[in-house]
Amino acid sequence: MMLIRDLIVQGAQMFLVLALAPLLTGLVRKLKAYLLRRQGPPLLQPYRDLLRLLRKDVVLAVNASWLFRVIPYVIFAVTWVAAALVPTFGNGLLFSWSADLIAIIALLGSARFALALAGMDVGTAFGGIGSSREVMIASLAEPAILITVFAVAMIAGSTQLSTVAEFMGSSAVGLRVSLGLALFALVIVAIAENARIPVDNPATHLELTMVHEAMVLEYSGRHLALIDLSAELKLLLYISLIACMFMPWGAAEAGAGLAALLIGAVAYLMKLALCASLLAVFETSIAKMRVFRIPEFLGVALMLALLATLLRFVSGSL
Amino acid sequence: MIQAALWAVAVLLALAPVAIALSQTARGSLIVYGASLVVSTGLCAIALVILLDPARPVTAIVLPIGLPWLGAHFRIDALSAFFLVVVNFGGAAASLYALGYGRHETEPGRVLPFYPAYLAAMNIVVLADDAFSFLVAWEFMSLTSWALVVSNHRDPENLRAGYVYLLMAGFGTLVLLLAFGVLTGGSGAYDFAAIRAAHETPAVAGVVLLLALLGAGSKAGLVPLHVWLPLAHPAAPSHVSGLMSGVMTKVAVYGFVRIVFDLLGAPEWWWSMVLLAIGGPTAALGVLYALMQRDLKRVLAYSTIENIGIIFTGLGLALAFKAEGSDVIAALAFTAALLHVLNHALFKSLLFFGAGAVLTATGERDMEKLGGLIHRMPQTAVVMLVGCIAISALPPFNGFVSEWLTFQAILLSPHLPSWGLKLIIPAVGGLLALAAALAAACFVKVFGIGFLGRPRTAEAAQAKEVDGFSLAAMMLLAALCLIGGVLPGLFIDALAPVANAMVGNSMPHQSSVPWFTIVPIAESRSSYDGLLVFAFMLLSGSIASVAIHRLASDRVRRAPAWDCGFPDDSPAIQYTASSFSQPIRRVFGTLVFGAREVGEMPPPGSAATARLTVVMHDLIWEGFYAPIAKVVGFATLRINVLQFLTIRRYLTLVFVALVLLLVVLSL
Amino acid sequence: MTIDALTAILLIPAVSAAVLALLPGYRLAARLNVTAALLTFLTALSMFVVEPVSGQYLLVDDLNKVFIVLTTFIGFTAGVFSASYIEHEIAIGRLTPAFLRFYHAMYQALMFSMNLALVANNIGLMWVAVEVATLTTVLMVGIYRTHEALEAAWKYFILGSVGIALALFGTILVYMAARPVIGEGTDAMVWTVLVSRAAAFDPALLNVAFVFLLLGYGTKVGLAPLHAWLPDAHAEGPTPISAVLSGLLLNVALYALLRFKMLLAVNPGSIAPGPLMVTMGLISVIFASLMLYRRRDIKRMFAYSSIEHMGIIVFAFGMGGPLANFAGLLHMTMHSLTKSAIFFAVGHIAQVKGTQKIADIGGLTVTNPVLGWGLMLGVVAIVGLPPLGIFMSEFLVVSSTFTRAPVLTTILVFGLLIALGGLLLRIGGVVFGEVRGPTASAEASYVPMFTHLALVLLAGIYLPPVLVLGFQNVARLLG
Amino acid sequence: MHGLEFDIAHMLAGSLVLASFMMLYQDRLYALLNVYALHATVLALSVAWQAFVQHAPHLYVTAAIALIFKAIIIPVSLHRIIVRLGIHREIETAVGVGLTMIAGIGLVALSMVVMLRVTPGADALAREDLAFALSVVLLGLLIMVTRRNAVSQVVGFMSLENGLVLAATGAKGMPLVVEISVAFSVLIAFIVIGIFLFRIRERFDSVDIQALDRFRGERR
Repeated sequence: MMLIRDLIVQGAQMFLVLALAPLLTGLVRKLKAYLLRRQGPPLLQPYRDLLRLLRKDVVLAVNASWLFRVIPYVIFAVTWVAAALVPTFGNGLLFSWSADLIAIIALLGSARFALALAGMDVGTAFGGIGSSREVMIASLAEPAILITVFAVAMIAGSTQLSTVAEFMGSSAVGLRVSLGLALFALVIVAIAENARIPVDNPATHLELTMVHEAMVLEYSGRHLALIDLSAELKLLLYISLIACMFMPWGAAEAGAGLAALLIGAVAYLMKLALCASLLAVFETSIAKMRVFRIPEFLGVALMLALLATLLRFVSGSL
Repeated sequence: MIQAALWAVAVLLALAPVAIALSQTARGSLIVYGASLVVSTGLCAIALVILLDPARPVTAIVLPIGLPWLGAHFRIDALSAFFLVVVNFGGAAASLYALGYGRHETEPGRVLPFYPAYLAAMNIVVLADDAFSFLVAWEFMSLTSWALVVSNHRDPENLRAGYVYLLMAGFGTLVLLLAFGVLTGGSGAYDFAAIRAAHETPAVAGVVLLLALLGAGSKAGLVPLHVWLPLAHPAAPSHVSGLMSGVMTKVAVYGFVRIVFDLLGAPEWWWSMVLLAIGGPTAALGVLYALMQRDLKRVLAYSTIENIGIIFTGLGLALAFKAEGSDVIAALAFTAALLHVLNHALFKSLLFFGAGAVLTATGERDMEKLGGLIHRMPQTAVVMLVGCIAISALPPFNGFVSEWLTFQAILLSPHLPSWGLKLIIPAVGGLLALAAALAAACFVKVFGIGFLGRPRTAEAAQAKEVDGFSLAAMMLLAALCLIGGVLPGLFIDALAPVANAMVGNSMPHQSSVPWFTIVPIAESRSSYDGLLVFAFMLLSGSIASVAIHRLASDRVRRAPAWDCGFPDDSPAIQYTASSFSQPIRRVFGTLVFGAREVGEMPPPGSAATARLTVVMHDLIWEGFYAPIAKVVGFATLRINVLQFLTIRRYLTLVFVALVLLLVVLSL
Repeated sequence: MTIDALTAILLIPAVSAAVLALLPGYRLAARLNVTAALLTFLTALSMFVVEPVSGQYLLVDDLNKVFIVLTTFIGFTAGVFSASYIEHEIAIGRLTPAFLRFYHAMYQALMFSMNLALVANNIGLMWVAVEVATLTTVLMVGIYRTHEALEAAWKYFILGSVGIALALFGTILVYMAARPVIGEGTDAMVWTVLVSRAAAFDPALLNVAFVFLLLGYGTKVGLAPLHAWLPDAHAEGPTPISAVLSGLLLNVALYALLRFKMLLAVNPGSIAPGPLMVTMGLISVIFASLMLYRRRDIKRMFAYSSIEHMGIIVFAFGMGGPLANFAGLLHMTMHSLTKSAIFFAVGHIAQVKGTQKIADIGGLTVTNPVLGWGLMLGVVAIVGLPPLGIFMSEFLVVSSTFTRAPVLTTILVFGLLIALGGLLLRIGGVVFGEVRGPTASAEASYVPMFTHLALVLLAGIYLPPVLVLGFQNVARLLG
Repeated sequence: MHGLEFDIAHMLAGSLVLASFMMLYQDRLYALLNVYALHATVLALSVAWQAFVQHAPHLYVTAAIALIFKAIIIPVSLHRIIVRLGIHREIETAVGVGLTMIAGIGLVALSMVVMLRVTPGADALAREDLAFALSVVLLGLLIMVTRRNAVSQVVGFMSLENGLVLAATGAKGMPLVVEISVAFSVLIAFIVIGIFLFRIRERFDSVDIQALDRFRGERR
């Protein structure tokens, strides 16, 4: 009985993230449009795009290898699994113990690995640009987020997300410098990882500064749909990650009743909305930076994360 | 048991002279490698039996050879059993691979005799139970591998590589010799049992630690003692490169563990400081160097340095916790290190074999002359891909597991008492994270430039898939990489006796945890389940594909690449290895390599081509080794005058010596 | 009187020297030479079976037994080598049969004098023997009559004579020290008597004596800064003689030093000879290792490596103690075998390539695999890589002395490393790499070379107990 | 032995040292050879005296050798050689005479100090003798290293060897003295012949670096 309930919760979680991801993107776009005094695309536009792409033929470059065709599914699968393991509305996910925070980050890493390869498969100039920049960004972003995780995990005494979330939810935490730094670092990394302004411009399709788009340039049809969907999933994942670590309020405890779950869900939606609007404001208020300023941008995150960890090491209380 | 093992080693040794004769014949390589394959497999089996059955008493034996009054002591305990497995599994894989690869050997007479001897030497190092046999085998290992490095002696570069290699090896051995000199304290008691029994004062033990770190580190390739490694490993035939990188560096790790964890007794906290302070930078620097290379095998060699750094970091953590008394966590860190030893042996051998396959298929090691091999060599491409993901420490493969365990150990370290450790461990953690990310970048480059895209040369375009033996060896290794990532619990449990013997405790028994999950230590609430993650990935992936192909379209049209509307047929427009790593070079290069980009623009109006040259320095070589060489060169030049003196001057020397001695007497 | 082994090993060379001086045909002479050497060797071996009795003038004990057997053995193998070596020299007309008669006679005379020096029970007799040995080698070094050869011989002659003079003075001093205790006459120069009574000698006199002996015989050992004659003599003389010089003569001089060291070891008041020997040993090691780097002549290079190894041996004996002494003896034996083997190889190589210039020799393993790999093996052995014997002795030297004298041992290790670097640097291009020089195959007798190398290899893995016991006794004697 | 004998022996030994100093002072080859003859004669005398004092007739042989061979044959033949080589007017020292003298005095002092540490267990004569002998030896070496010319270096060597003989004969009842002195004479004969044979005038010193380069194939 308990097991079934948990299974349902877990399943709900999986499909919830899948369903919410495009909406989130749509929301961000809409908000940005409003901030720019534009009408903007309808909120559900991302779903429409996905469906359209899914229905279209795939146009493959002549010398694309089998890897090129497999990768979209890999990326999607990996990202989805990762997203499904991040607590959203409730903590006690059935399978949350199967992968901790480090593993989730590593899963995203695998996705990025695959995407970078895809960028190089066809052997075009743009693909190479994208991949090489992507790995450069990742080589700074990954350490930053890992160290952030260290800081958080050392406070919470575990890298297990649900445990962390519970701990953060409990009143034992209080306000901590290291947590603040960690949050800041995590936000920066999230922006970089999701190819948002100022690191990358999700709206562009032909720019010498593009990174993500350059890699997926050769994709079309269902493959492109999958990749877009996984990108949206990734954004959702990061936001829920921040949410469950730094604003754990309202999330349902493990094995909580239906009401609690509903409260959690509502709380979760509100968190998403909040983060989305913050993101939109941020993106509209800042300009895209040159590719080689990005390292400095991420370096800040790295430093902050390291500082947080050091503080944690040096004095248990801060 | 041990008798059997020694007999097997003896067979390997006996094979060497036989090989001299066989190397002339056509079937020679087949026989030699076949025999080595059989013997290594047997040894591996023996070691596995011993490792998996901790109840079995430790077997030792003394042969009447070696030092006369001492004899040659041999012993197989858990530690040596584990490393025997590593050595001989690597040996077996390499032999299997060489069954096919060896046929392309131009001068088999320079490879075949040394190959089995090399395998035997590595085995003896692990089996040896007294200082003398240990060092003999240790240096014999260097010697045989050196012979293999210079097997292609026509290339002066290889000769230079061999020279640097043998010199560094000699340095390492002499330093270890000093270490044992301290340990035995001038008494003739060289057997490990006696050394174990004698307890050194902290100061002496510290000296031994540093000496051991120098000696074993120079063989393992710790920065800044690594310079020989990227020269020597690529120079050897690829199956030997695999052995050197994948296995011999591990034998060096064994030597370090044997001396520091086993012979030296209780550690001091500052030991771990030293190890961490070296291990972390080694990891980061190694992979940075790797990123800057364009020679496939050299990339792999440098990445070996990175992994050695990770391993030594693990060992350093283990020492820290052991010194502080929390041996449960020490066991975690130690197991992480050993697991990484095994994993790295697997995927590094795999990658070197792959590089060898590419070499046979195209005759090229320079990645910028490759490309598109995934079309010409599909199977090799698959296994290479597995290797690349595994070494990048990404799930669901084995590299991630050991990295994950190391991180868990780091996360459990805040309560360590000493401030030095409090400050250094997070930094090291950051360096490891950086190394992991850069490794991913590095191997995206390896696979992306080498196997994806379009062929950059005719050789790459005409490449052929390699023979069955080579493929079999590589697939075996690839499969193990996957298993190690999906069912890590099995491997961790197998390591328990080793950890028990070395740090006095072991990780919780993983098989008893449901769903093949692994937990670092009982208290911590972190866990990772490779199996489930893998299952989920397969599940969701297949769900997606099936659903899409069923419900949406599954049609495919082939068309020329779009490339933003600027398609160009010339493969030259593709990103090259160096251009791929250019952004990272921009970020780290100036600091680590003093890299500069010098651009020469033609004057306005002239049609000359503008050229961009990148200047990079190996700061360690230029700052550390070149000066030494210069000093020696200067000294030799100055002192060489003594060859050209006149007889009178020589007499003056004698005279002065005489007078001096007399003065000394009369004082 | 009956001829026992002791007198036999003196008589055989002496007689055959006389015969060879008269024998015309060089082939026959070469054979006779080899036979005589073999006979001497066998007689020496027989000493292990029936111990000859030491007399007033001749003496045999564990110490010199080791040396005698080694000397006669290498004398024999070197004879075999020289037989095939001179064949070629005759063929290319570098030597004439007339010279060869002289050569063979001198060879046996050298054997005689060295054996005499080893078995002499009288410090005066020993001194005479060493002098004779020196003079004979001087004549043989100059045998090619080339400018360089004469040059080398002359240098050797002058420096050697000075060494002899100093050694004699030391000998006289020892006698002076002994006389008050033992009384006038021959007894005061007889080893057995000296050693038994040395405790009562005047230490100050002994000290001065040892200084002179160290410098005198040290010149023969080739310790820096007394080494000057050694490289040129090795480089310019016929290769068999280079082998004998490096393999034997240095040992004989060393033997003399050891004898006197034993003398001082007995006497409590005298300064321990250790420090002096250690210092000179270290100087030699460092100096010779550095000299290796800029050598152009392959034989001269190995001559310097001999200096280095003599330094190591003297260091070991200087440090003293059972382990170090054992190591010293072992190292001496191993070095003799290895170095002579190397010279055998080098001799044939120089004949094949027609030059001794390192720059003109290359890729031997391609053109002459046996010679090339043989030389490589020899070098691997001489730089102290396992599993060959020298590694064992170096292992013992370093590991047994490090705790006693960390700094000195570190310097020694440093020297070893430099030497390794130097030899490998020079030899790499000779054995591997591009083929340089003529590619004719050598008509050589590889037996001596590989016999030596096989012995060295064996010793590195397994030392026969009888040898070990002998060495250990000697090590105890040396204190 | 009583006072007079002692004094005479002492005086002879001392005068040998004096002779060495005179040699050290000479810078003309001719003069050098003459002084060497004197040196050898003094040696012969002192050896003879020792023979008489020690009642050791065999020492007379040594004395005879010293007188005939060293004091007459060698100098004469060397005279011939240098005339033949046309270097008899050569004026040469590598180091200035004054400096050499000072060094010589220092050496004598050194040998005194070294020998006087010897406990007078041995009879006084031996001790003094040894001191003188040692100084003669050292002075001989000094001559060898301060002279450029081959012949004068040989002379130095011979004076050194005279010191040895002095010591040997001073060592009461030392066996083999005669043999040794003979052996040495042979040695010296070799050297002289060598000089004569190879026309060595400057060879001792002429092996300059270029020559070595050329000869030894050690050219850089």
